[in-house]
Amino acid sequence: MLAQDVPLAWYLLLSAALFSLGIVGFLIKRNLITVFMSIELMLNAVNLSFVTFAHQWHMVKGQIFVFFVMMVAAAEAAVGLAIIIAVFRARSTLAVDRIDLMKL
Amino acid sequence: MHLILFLIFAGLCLAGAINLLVQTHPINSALSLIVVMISLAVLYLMLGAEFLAAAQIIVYSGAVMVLFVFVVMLLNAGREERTLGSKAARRVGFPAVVAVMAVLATLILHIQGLGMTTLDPELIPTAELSRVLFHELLLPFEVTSVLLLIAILGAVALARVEGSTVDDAERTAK
Amino acid sequence: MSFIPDIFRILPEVILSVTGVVIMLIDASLPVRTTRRYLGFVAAIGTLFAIYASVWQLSLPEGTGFFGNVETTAFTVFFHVLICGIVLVALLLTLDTLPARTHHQGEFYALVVFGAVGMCLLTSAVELLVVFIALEISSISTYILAGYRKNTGRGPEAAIKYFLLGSFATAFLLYGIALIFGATGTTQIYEIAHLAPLAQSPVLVYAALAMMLVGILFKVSAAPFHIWTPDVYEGSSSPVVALLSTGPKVAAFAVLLRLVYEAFPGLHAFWSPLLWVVAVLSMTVGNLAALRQQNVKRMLAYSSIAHAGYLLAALAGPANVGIAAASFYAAAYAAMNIGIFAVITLVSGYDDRYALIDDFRGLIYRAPLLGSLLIFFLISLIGIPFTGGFFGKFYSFTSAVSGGAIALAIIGLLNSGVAAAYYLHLAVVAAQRPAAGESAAPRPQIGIAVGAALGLCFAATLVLGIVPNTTLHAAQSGAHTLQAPPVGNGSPAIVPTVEVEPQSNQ
Amino acid sequence: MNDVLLLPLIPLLPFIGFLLNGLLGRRLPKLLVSLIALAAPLASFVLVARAALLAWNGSTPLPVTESVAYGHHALDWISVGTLHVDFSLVLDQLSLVMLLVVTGVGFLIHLYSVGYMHDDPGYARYFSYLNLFLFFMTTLVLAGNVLLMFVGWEGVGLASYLLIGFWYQKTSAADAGKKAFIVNRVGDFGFLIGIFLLLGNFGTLNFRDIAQRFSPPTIHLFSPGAVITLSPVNSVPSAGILTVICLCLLVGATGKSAQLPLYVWLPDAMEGPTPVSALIHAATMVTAGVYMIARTHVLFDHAPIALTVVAIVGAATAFFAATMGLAQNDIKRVLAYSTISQLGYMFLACGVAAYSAAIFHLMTHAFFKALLFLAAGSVIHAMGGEQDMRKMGGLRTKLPVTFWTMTAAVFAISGFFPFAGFFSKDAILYAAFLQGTNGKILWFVGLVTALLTAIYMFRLWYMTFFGETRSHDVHPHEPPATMLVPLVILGILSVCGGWIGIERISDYLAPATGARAAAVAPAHLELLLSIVAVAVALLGWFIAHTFYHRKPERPARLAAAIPRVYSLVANKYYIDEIYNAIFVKPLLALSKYVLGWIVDVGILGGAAWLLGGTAVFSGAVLQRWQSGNLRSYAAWLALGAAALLIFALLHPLSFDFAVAIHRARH
Amino acid sequence: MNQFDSIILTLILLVPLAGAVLVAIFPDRGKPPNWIALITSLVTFAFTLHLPTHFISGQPAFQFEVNRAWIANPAIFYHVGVDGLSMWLVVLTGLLAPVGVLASWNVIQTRRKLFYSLFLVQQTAIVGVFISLDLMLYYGFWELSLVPMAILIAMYGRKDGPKAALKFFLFTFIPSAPLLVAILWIYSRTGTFDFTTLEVLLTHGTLPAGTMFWCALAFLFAFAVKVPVFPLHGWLSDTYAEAPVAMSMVVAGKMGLYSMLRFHVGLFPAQSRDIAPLMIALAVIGVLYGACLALVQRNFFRLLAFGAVSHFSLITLAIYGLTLMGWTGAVYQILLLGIVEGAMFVLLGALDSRYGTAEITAYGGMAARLPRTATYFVIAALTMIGLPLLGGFIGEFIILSTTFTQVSRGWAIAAAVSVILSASYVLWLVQRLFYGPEGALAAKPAPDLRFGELVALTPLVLLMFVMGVAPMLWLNSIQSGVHPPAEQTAAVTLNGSRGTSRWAELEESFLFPINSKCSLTQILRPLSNAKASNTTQPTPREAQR
Repeated sequence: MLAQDVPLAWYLLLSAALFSLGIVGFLIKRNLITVFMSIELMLNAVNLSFVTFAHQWHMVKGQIFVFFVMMVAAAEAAVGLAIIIAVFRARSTLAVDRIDLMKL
Repeated sequence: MHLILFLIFAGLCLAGAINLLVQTHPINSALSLIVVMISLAVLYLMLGAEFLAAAQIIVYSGAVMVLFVFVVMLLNAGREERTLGSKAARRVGFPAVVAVMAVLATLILHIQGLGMTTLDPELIPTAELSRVLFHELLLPFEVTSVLLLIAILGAVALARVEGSTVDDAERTAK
Repeated sequence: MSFIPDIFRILPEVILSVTGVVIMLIDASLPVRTTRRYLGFVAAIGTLFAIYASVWQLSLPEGTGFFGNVETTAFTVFFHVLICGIVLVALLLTLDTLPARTHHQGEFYALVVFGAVGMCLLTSAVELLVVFIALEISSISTYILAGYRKNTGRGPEAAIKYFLLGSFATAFLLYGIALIFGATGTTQIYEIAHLAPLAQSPVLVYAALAMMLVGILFKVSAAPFHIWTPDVYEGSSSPVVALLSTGPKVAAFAVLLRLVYEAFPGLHAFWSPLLWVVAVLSMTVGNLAALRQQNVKRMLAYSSIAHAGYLLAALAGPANVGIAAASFYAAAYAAMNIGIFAVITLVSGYDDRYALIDDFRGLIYRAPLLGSLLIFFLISLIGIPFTGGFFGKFYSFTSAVSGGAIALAIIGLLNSGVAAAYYLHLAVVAAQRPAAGESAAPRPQIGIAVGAALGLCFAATLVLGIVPNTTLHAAQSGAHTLQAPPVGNGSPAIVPTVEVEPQSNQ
Repeated sequence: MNDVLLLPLIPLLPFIGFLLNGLLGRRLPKLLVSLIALAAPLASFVLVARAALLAWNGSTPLPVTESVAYGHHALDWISVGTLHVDFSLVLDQLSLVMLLVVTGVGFLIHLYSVGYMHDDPGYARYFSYLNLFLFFMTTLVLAGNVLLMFVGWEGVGLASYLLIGFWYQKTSAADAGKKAFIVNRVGDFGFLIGIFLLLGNFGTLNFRDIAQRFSPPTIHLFSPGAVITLSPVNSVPSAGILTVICLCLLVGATGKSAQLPLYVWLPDAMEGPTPVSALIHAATMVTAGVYMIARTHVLFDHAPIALTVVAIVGAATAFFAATMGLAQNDIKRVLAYSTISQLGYMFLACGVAAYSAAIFHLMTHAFFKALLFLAAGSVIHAMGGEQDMRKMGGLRTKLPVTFWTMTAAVFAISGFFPFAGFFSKDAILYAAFLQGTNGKILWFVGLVTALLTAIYMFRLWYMTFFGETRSHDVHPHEPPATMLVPLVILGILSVCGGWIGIERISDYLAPATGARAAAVAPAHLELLLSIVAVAVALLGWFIAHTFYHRKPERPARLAAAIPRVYSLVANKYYIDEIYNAIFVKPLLALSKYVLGWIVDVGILGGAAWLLGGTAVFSGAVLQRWQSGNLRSYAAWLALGAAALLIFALLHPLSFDFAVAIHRARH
Repeated sequence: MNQFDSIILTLILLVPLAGAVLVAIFPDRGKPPNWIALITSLVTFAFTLHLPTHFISGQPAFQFEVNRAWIANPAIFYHVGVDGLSMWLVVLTGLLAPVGVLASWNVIQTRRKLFYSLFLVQQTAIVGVFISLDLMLYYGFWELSLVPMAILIAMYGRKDGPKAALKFFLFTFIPSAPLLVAILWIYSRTGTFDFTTLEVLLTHGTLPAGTMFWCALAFLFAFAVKVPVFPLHGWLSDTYAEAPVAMSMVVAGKMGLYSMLRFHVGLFPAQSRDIAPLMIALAVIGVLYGACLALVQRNFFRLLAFGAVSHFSLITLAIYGLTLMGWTGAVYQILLLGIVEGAMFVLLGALDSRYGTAEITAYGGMAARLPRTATYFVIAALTMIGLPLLGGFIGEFIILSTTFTQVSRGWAIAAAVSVILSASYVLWLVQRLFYGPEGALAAKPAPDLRFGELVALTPLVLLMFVMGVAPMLWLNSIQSGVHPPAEQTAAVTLNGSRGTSRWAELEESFLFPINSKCSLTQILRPLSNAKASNTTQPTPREAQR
């Protein structure tokens, strides 16, 4: 009754939307951790398009790429959170807008 | 069927993402991010990447997000304070985002020869995946170990408490 | 052709990784209180071996390894040697300047070495996946190093800014890779080079390149993606800045060259005007913003932005000339920049107690040798003849002019005139007689290792300024190994520069 | 080949004297200094005399050209492209007469100076300067080309600068020296332009070659200097050009010979030692202008307009200077103005093409004016440096020798028969009279001037030597012999110096200055004119007698009667002030305020500052970019990315291509 | 050409460098640096004297030439050589070096080591500028010469030294950016930096005229700032006022003027012909402007600066008259000014170092206290105002007369006014310093010229005399040097003499008409035609006769 299949473009559009939302998150979130989360969101968006293209080309490489991105994301998460902790220790705040000791 | 699934989970993704933005408490944001990831996992499955779907659940939702939540708890980060702001972010950033989105959308709509997904996609067997991973892409795989090693090193070096913390008064004075 | 074990293709990286692991093991096995300073020597020795190995790689026939993931060519060797040299000098620099009480000294050296692995791999990777991972390695290690001064508020701030913005840019890079994968179905540079022109939807290719450029230009801190640079440089300790203002930058430039000249030569009409604008922006923004800086490190941060611009000017030229000029400039820039940061490290101390320009007043009276070196490196940064900086600029703008971008050359050189203002201001201040009542900063002590570092930088800058032949020749032979775009997009005036062998004139 | 006259030695000997005294003078004993100083001019005088004799007995026919030579070929001074100048020296009748005067009078004044400057600390310096002057003066006279003459020309200016400012601690003296040099420079500027014009039109600077241009080309022979004529004109340039050239030269002459309008430096020049005034500012240097005109008479002869101008300048100067001389009280200044006016006579003579008369007057004037200065010098010497005539008086008995010699000089300058001045002045007036109606006017002016001359000279005479002594604190006494001998000799010369007569002189000078226009006048006319002249002189004497001897109070009354006129005259018509207000002050103001402040600091400096300012300002603006806020940074990054993406999308190759394919598909 | 001839220039180039290194490695206490510097500079001077003694006069080609590959690519050669144009400038540089050392003998008390080593490096750079025949090599030395200068001004200058140093550096460094671009462009089109090759290529070459125009302009701009020509002189007075005298005597003038003659007029005959009217106008303006400002300066170094502007502008006028004689006079005048300015700076520096002020008003009546200083100064002053039999007259006369007879009477007359002005400011300076009643400073006891200063000054003063009496010693070889550019200028003129007509208008605009039956322009009309025909072909042949 209804078309069974979905154009891949929709997936891509979805990933683009998620990516943009990630950027927006970076722009509007006031907490270091949430800002970092929005970066993760962007990475996920990219992953989605990878998978989509992998499906499009019937190529494993795309999926493996996603796999690597996940690993990198994990590593980044570890380091990033460590840095955030260090910042919190030094400045005892997580507010992005307060992290502006250095300017001009 | 497929279409419905897609719509549901795409909607979940977007909803989660938007929720991530509007929530002021980090915990809520984190949870909504988890929602996004899980629904992404479903979408992966629909695109015939079952291994990735699993990995997504395990690595992301399982490990990374837990880490996030853990840190949030550790630093018991409260609600965001909306006092200070950045004009540039609003005046420059949002137009930029809109532009990026618009450009991406247009070019996606102009991609030639994008196929369709069918409900019964020929799944790429994980064996095949692992063959490529450990044969052609062996080097990246090995190199990743260095990456993880660095991550560990850095995490240790940065997160561990150090001795005296000099107050920034006279630093900032300079 | 005889079979070559793939391991040889990544020998320097292997050596460096092993060194890093060894350092970690020793570090772990050493008792808590003992100094970790000697690990630095271990690291330095490892780097030396890496340099040797990469030079040795010249004896290998050029080609790829690991199923077309990495390659060894004159190009990669050039950058390997350059990066390892940078790391070596940076290590020597840290050996004396890193305070003994620094925690995690062992990890520090390990991180530097692992970072070196990333950078080296970055230059030799011909598979975007490897590029991505290598980029992450070098970035993450530098993120951490930037935040290493945890006790000050600025270290972590620099780290977090660098980290978040860096990941942000990386996301763009990644998206770009995704798009190119979508356009061509591959992420291997050579395949991209072949398939990109045949892509069904070229718009995808263009967008992909644009996205990737965002990531790369961020790493080379070119305007308008430079904005993180001053804060990070100010926040991190000077020896680290010496490293991260040169190492990752150079590696990123190598990637940039690879991308534009090897992967997307067909898009010359797209990226060359793009990079033209970026170059002009970087020079102008960097130099003008540096004019009013009081903090020396911030000033040099801006100046490094400007130098990125000078380097990008080289890409306005035809392929061979451009690549050679860019490579040479990278070398010259690295030499003088590390040198000057070494001086600054000694003068302003690990924790930047004396980082303001006024703190340099009368330096040449306080420490004649150091002062003279400072002035020398500044002169080289200005681009006065018979220093590396001059020939760097000279080749870069020669390439631009022979590419027909005369306006770019003029803008660039006028910029170097503006730059002269602040460089010279610092030099003049250093040459001034210190005011009577003023309590000048303490007299800096030059240790052996730092002395060696300074000596190396000085020698390198001078040699590049007086007998640039060998380096230039290396850069040119490297340039040949990158696939050049079909002739005709440059101006017909490529006549003189490249094809001449150094012996041809004697 | 006739025997060598050793012309180069004539200048060189004084130069050697200059070097010796200048370098070693401070260490040498005074006697030796005097010997060197005297030997130099004496030796060159002897050489000149010898040359004169050789020329007289015809063993060496004039003109003789000798050049500073190395081996056998003359040394070039400058030889660039088309410009060739050598050191050739020419001795002809004109230069011979001039040399006799210069070296002769020069020697006497040296002699006089030995006594006059005896106690001065700068004794050696003084004599070295004096010798230097002689060197340049003789060079000027002997020069065979214009440029070499210019050398002497500037050189004597230098010497006079040094000697006027000899007592440099006196600000007035230093100022006077500077003024003299700069005013002369104004003249030299004209001279220089004249030289350029000569070079451009004749292609050579040799007097002889220039002269040959005007003579028929049959006897046309090239001198080494003139092989190449750069300018295409091989004929005589047009009268217009000649006029311009002559006017330029005239500017130079007025500067050096203190004629209107450039005479202002000469009165101030009296700040120098009196013998200097006598030698440089009366006898020799100031006559250089006359000499130059006579030397280049060929040009003037072909430029009647210029000649007229010369005559007018001369007459005007003579008259004005004389009037100014009337009201001066400084004895030397009176003499200075009389010098100017006498020089005016000479110019007048040149202006009526009576060059020989001019030279004749030059000679006699050299005698009596030098004498007047020296006598005045001995008076001043006697009065202990007092120069104001109102404080003198009754010196007749105390300084007999001075008095009598002075008397001779006064009579000579006033033109009494048979004193020297009579003949020369008479010749000039006569020559002027013959020049048609204009000439009559000139003659009348000259006559009036003669009257005035007589008046102020006798005024000086009376005020100085007659009446009762007005200052009793000083005890005047005759100067030493070294000063008296020159007085006497010059006295004799100024009595009988004129007896040679104009005819002989002009006949002798004819080859050098051109034959004088034969006087087509009845014989009695000349006699008549001379009687008139003498009568005028007598009238002048009478007036002076009545005013300054019989009724000394009358001048004051007269002055009170016509205060305006008197103050005008007494203040020299305010010429100095006017020049100051017209030239000096505006120039300085312009330089300081307009050029210095507005242009240099304001506009140019401002422009540079503006450039730098904009750079720094834009730098400040760009710094604001670094707000330090992470989110703003991200925003900028996003913007950059958006820009790149848009560029990628809008790039013609990408989008249109895509569209094209799209169409192809459907 | 024997062996020594082939290395002599290299020696002249390297000996000071070696001396610099030697100074640098010696300890910095006592006088050793002074002595090493003095000996080095004297040795160098001795070497430079080898040039004129072995110079083959009347031969237009370059001599003592060395041409070795230096950098493979771009093909930069170590190509050095001198002709009559540059030889004497090299000798002059050699002569001024010991003078500079002696002048700063007692003035520089601290950090002698750095001072003298930089001083010697500076000398190398200047010599390099004069002898380089490879554009890049030349540019290298040109830039290099800025640095020691700037540092020395900053470190050893008077109180505002740093500011002046910055100003000097920026003023002279920024214009060299277009210069480099122009050089690069030429290289990208011709593939060579070699002067002798480019001379031919650019003169008869087929490069696009438009770009050539811009290149020529870039060259000219850089040189004009360095001279400095009228509107660009902003840096000079500050530099003179602040710099140590040893630097001031070499900073301005000769490098820029030489470069103009060799690299602007020499490489771009057509373009320089086109721009000549403008340059002539600027030069004359500069002559008068500088003289006027010199009149009203209070600081004698600044006075000297504006005087220098005036004199250098006169030389510029001669250069852009584009006549052989003018160039000869120009080079001669460059030499002489080098000597005179040197002497002036030594003397004024001596005053400044003794009494600690450069304010003219503070002085007065010094002649009694310092007779030697006064004597030397007066001689130098008289040379400066161009008194005959002193060197200054020759150059001035040649320049002015050539300009008058062959280029433009109007501008020549205007320029000749400087004869009056220069006399005014120089003599006024002399008077205010040395004559009149003793000023406040005269009371302060100070020694007259020391032995070293006398040793430095006497040769200069003697040279002033010799150059005034026997100029042919120099002029012959100089004339043989100015030929090459002349030939090309002539060649270009034959193609189409653009310049002359402009000159005609120019002087029409300048010559003042006299309201009488004979207006001056009418009078001089025949002359102007004659002049036109002269300017168009100053061929070497005609000049050699």
